Amino acid sequence: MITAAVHEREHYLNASYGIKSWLLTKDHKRIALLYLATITLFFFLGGSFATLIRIELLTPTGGLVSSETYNKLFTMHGVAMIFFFLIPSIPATLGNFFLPIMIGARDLAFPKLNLLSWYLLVIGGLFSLFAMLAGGVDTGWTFYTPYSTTYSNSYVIATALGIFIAGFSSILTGLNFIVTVHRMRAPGMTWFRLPLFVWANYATSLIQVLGTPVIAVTILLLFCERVFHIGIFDPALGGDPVLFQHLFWFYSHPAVYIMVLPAMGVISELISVYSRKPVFGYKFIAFSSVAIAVLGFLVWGHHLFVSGQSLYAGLVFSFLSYFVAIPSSIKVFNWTATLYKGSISYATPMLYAFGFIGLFTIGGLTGLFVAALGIDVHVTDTYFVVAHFHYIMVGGTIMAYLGGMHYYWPKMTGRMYPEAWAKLSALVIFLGFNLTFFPQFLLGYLGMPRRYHVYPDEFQVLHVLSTAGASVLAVGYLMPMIYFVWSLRFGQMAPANPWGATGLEWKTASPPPVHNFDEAPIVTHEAYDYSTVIPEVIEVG
Amino acid sequence: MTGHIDSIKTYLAVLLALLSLTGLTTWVAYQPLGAFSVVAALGIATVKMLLVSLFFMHLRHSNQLTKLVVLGGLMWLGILLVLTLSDFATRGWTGVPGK
Amino acid sequence: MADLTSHEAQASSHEAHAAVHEAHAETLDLREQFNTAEQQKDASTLGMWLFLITEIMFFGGMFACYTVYRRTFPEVFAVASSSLNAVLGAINTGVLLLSSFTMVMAVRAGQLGQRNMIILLLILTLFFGGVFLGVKAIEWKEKFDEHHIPGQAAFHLEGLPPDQQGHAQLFFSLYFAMTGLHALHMVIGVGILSFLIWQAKKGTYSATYFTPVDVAGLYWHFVDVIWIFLFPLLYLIDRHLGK
Amino acid sequence: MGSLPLFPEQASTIAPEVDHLLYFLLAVATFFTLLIFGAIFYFAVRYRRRSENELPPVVHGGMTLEILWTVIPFGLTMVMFTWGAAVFFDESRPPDDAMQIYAVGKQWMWKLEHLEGQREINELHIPLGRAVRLTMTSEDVIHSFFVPAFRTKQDVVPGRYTTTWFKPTKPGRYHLFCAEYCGTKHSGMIGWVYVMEPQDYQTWLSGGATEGSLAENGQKLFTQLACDNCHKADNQGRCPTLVNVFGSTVQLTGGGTVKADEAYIRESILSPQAKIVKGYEPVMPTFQGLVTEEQVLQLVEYVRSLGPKPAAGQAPGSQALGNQAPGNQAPASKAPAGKKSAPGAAPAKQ
Repeated sequence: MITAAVHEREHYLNASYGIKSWLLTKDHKRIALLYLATITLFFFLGGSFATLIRIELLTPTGGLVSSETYNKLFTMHGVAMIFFFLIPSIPATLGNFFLPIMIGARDLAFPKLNLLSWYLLVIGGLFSLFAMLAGGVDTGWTFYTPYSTTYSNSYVIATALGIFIAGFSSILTGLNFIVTVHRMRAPGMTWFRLPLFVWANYATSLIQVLGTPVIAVTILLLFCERVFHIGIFDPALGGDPVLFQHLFWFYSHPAVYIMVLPAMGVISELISVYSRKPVFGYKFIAFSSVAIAVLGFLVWGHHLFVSGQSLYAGLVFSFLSYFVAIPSSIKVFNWTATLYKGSISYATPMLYAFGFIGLFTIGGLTGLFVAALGIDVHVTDTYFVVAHFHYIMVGGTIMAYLGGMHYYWPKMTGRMYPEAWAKLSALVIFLGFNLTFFPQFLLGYLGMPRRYHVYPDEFQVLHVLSTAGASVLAVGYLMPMIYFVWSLRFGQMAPANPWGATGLEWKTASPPPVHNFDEAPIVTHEAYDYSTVIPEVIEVG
Repeated sequence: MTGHIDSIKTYLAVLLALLSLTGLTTWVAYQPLGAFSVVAALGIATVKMLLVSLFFMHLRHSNQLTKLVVLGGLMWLGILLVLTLSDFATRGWTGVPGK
Repeated sequence: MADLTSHEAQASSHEAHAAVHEAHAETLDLREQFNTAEQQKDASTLGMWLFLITEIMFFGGMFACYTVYRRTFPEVFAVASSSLNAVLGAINTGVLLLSSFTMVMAVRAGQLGQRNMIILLLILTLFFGGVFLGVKAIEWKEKFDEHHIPGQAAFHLEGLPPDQQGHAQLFFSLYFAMTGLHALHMVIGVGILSFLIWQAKKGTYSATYFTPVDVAGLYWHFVDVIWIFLFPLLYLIDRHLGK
Repeated sequence: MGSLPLFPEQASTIAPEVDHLLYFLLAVATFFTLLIFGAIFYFAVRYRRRSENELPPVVHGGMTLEILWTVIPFGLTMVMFTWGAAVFFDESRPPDDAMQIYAVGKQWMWKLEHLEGQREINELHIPLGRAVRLTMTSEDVIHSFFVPAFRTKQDVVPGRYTTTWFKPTKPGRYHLFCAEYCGTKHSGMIGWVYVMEPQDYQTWLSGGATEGSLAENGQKLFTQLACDNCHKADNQGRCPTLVNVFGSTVQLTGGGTVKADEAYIRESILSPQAKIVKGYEPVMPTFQGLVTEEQVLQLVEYVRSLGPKPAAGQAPGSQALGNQAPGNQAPASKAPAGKKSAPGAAPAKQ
């Protein structure tokens, strides 16, 4: 992979070679790269489904694919993107790689479990892939009963099983992180010296551990109902399909925070490094991560305002939903305030961070719309919701993920990426994203329902705009893929600390040695104390 | 934890208590207590759970963090049950079917 | 939080990694990512407790279904519950409690470094676990014979009119899902116990290292706790209405 | 391609309420978006890095600021919650004088039934200015009844009834969508709602050939299924009389009570043993599998027609309606006024 100069220093990439050294590795850094390869595959798989969806929607009459195929496309887009890309994205790659290094540990607390988690994701992914290749699944990623249990004639069982297995990957990763943060911190690394990325991943892990088992058992019940017709959610036996929705969203709403909290952690790092200032309101950002994780569990019923849920439950869930808006807004304000009087660099990761704040702000503010009962009745299950959650999950999570990938690429691979191309890609993605999804807000308020294969003519112009944006976006996503691979061979060698950053991960070499540090670190400073770092950077040049 | 080694007597006493409570809960179920029957059943089960976790699982001697983890888990179970019931228990209050 | 911080800072504020690590490099039991045996044990214990929390939520999903449906169909649940064999259920509860007792005694033997006692008590635990599963199998067999299997056309529960057979199926769906998953956990537990016995025979465990026994004990007791709730919730609903 | 609408039509009393809330939210959202974007842009330019080794001053977080940007957004969100909840209450509670229509969703069509006996598929004709209350159920999977121009949406769930209502304020033809994914031809489960001038609606009503009103059909079915053998009008049967039951509070064996609404009548037909009326034996057989959802609705409507005569509008039969509709038109057509429109537009006349 990396040019093997004969007298190169030993690091985690060249310490051993061969397929076996990767597939049986217990090194969290190598496992992170295994995850990276896996989720990249699923990202492009999900992305190609999205491309087909957008091309199909160019015309209102549904000429490209049949309605069955279309339904399978959006289902598999959702399944691939949510369960096999977004949920593992930042925690399992950047988190896996950097969380132990950031706290000064040699590895996670349970390295074998970590490897097992990856295998579980792969096995789950294979089940889902099998379902996709064998004929697909058409229930929507939400698997609402009784359609999924009784009426769908597609590969529901294989897909459900895949998600069930992948769920354990998520649970075990979360468990591993929590124990690691509690038990493996280096001397002097107190809770309030932890980088905010660690706080964010810690909060994420809480959700993974507390939420994921519920979706697991729900999917298991769905599985039993489909196979044995035992009817836990079957209205014919007196069961209640809305109960399924409760259990499903008990996990799936917090799952949104599994996707976006680590993204927020990345942004906290980026904003600080590239304005060379400690994060404004460190404790507020740290605690708001935990607050989001906790409050995120109290709001799931806002997906059910028109489902037949009682009116009073709707009131409770709407009320609680607004509480989760507060910690999110605290974060945005604190990031913005961090820029004040900073020394702001326009490096690529910072451009992604700006993009994140902008898009997350729009996504978050439109969240206030859909949490308002009166408006949600109109916009739920329309493109308004589709646009809203893509602003959070794509505009938020993927922007941060790419920002983080650029930021950490030199550390992970020892190579710099080409700066000009990277800046261009950030710009293309930002513009493409907005062109794709902003028209969908308008479509949604106009009443365009989601998951529609054919649609009334008057929606076409906005759909065409959205598709145009999607093609720009696709180019934007392919660019980093290409130049990252290119940089592995041709990129400049990266110094240990190319950005003048403060974390322990920048005190060790690029790429890090097998046990992360040549010398065990002892922490003596707060996070983000740039006065200790900047002179060194200047020497490095 | 290694430091605390409970006596066999303690464990035996706990076992006896657990077995008697099992008998009690079975007996109570046949008594005409009406709605109180569920309360009794769950109350006894909770006491048994406490006995098992405090003694057999050494929660008595565990550190604060472990206790916090257990409390947190139970709290989350509570969230799941209570908020789910907030729907099912208030259905029909408006007198409009489905609201 | 402040409380935790001080406690854990202490847990990790041992001497610098490398030195300590080298000192322990000879000890087989200490994995390379840890500095001290205490840190390793703490991590394992915390990991197991966290895992048990996920198990609470896992069963919690089914408890939520149970709560909702019992609220909706209280009479049907009472009738269906009365069709279960409460005596066998109570006996099984006792068996499981006994197994918990032998398990905790095994852990105690570990604390005291009594290697042979560990093996003996683990085998006893395994035995009681097997008895529990056997009794469970007998109960399930009865259900098959009585046509109390949900999802089958032949399903019929005596004492209920036709329009409530569906609701009764809901009860039995939950019964099989809950006891089935509980039994699956027992089976996994039996596997773990067998592994521990094998390891104990090899002499792996001593007074300084018996974490696997300890942690497996937590798991076993937890499975016991689940059953402590399943027993009254499934077997003992409004028995007084029955006869 | 052609037209490019950017805002949906407002064609019900609720629509302007929802839109006003939207304007408020848009104003707040725009303000904060501009604030954040502006601040980022300004800071990014003003404090751009001028030399590689510059070290900016440390700015410590300020408690005042933190409190400020916690409390202000919180206050705003509480306004949003309260306002949203108020609109939701209006969306959820049909006025008493609403005209009853039944809807059944199935893969992949909407079946709508008027009290007068007209049955429509994927089309709904309604008069201008009358509140319409839809009682809905599904024969298979979950669907959702969505009319964007009315800003109403309600899932239609198998095995139970859900309700939605709207009061059209503008004649025209509006999209009816299924908004909950329901399978292969989900996007084909669409139709039109025609809002007609009351006279035109009367003409339409009398135009279609019907086989009697919904209640009459229910009565026929009631006889066919031999329900009348036991449920006798004079309360002499083995089962309780159904006269004046609808809307009343029923005493149950075992002490409880239940309000006799559509859901209760439906349950009593399909699962008669679930709630036994006090003083009666559980002798009624279930009709599960013997009657379709549509037939259940006919029976429900028949029982409703036996109930106490409602103040206005709910009286079955087109005569009553014919007398009323013109009278109602005047106040209703200029009634986008909002929340209290329901009682205001309901001059209780017979």
